[in-house]
Amino acid sequence: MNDGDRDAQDLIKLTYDKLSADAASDTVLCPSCGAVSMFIGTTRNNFEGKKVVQLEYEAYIPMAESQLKKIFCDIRERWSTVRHICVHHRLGVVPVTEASVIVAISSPHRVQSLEAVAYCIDALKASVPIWKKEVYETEDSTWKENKECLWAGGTLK
Amino acid sequence: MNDGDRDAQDLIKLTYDKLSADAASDTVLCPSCGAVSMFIGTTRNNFEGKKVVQLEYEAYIPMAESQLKKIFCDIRERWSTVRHICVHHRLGVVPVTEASVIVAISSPHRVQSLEAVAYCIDALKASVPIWKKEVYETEDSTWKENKECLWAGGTLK
Amino acid sequence: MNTEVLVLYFAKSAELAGLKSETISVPEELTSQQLWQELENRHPRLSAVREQVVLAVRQEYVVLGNQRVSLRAGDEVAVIPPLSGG
Amino acid sequence: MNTEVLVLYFAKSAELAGLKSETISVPEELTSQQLWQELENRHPRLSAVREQVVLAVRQEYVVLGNQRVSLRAGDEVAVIPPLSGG
Repeated sequence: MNDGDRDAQDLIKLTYDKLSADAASDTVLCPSCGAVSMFIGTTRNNFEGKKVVQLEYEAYIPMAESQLKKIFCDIRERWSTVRHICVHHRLGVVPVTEASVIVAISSPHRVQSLEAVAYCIDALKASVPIWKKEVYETEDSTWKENKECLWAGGTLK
Repeated sequence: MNDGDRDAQDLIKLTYDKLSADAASDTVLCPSCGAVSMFIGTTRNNFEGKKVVQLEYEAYIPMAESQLKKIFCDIRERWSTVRHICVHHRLGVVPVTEASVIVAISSPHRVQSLEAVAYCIDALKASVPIWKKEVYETEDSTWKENKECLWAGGTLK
Repeated sequence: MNTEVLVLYFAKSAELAGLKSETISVPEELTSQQLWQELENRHPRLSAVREQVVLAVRQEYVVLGNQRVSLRAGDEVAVIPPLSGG
Repeated sequence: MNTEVLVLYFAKSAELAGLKSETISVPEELTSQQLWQELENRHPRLSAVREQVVLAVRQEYVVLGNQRVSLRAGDEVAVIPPLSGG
């Protein structure tokens, strides 16, 4: 009953361009799937009382792509009905309220794609070599650390 | 730190027009939120071996809106940091692979909006007066029943 | 005493009743089961969904049973087959 | 025997080292801790992140410690401060 379905797609894009929810959801649509779940990470305007004006992202691009592929393999092992998986991550300057990351996953029924999206963004934050610097109104800046990253905060946990 | 933030918005649209993930996500963006979680329900091309050519939705529109507002209240009680909540539901004919419903919710951190989106679509299926008829290639059709609906399947559960 | 209410039929119930809405005269005070019976008497084919239907009275769900329903002129009553939105 | 590898610095480590990449000569066989020490010797300011860094060798993570690392000419080594993507 998968007439017209493509093979399962792993869609990864690291880009300096503005991200689009429609573009991400379109890439994972498939005729045999009833569900697309998505997560969009956006730039917040504050951190611990400091006003954030923008974020700057950089990536170790080839390794980021290979780490994302590993995460996609894990997802397909855990949720075998997941169909297409898309991660778009923006690099360079990201102004406040714009998207830095979009995860979109399709599945025939919604539970699998909802769970897989939550897993995917957790795993991305823990293991994909991408970094962000928060730039404050006061013109200072900080390299952020994801709490999900095992070697953040001083000791391997 | 919510400079520029609007008050919490409840955004409901029942429409015969095509839905857009970008339109839904844009309505819930806010400068103090780092997360937008979304669910997109799309029309599947098959049901129990029958080829589906389209779905047709109808709604008890004013009551659907009031039931959605009740769900939004429940969400705000359970996840107090949830910021904006948007439900767009399409009515009339929805071709295969097009979206019938989009739920988009923003929150400062992702766990709350991810959980709230899953809750919202479950609650919508259980309690919002909207119906869909599946139209098959064989030209017959069936009114569907959500398993989440308490009075589906013959006895109140 | 009777009063006139607007009845809305949706989905399968509209197909069975053969119409989407009608204004009917019903007792002002009755149970939800009796209100359903009024509708089924007018449209016997509705019996097909009797076991899997609820009503909405003034846009609030009411299951079929001994619950008392008070109706006033112009009230909206809806027949709600199993939901399938989303 | 020594070999030439390409070292990439990211995020805070690039700021501390003052460069984003360089080709250096290091022993072909050493521990990940010794490999880090080679980098710290070249850029003493890197000591600031010693407690919260891992390396990637040929795009695979290696924590600092007694793990043996075998390097060949042209291999890519990256300094990976705590991640903050997403």
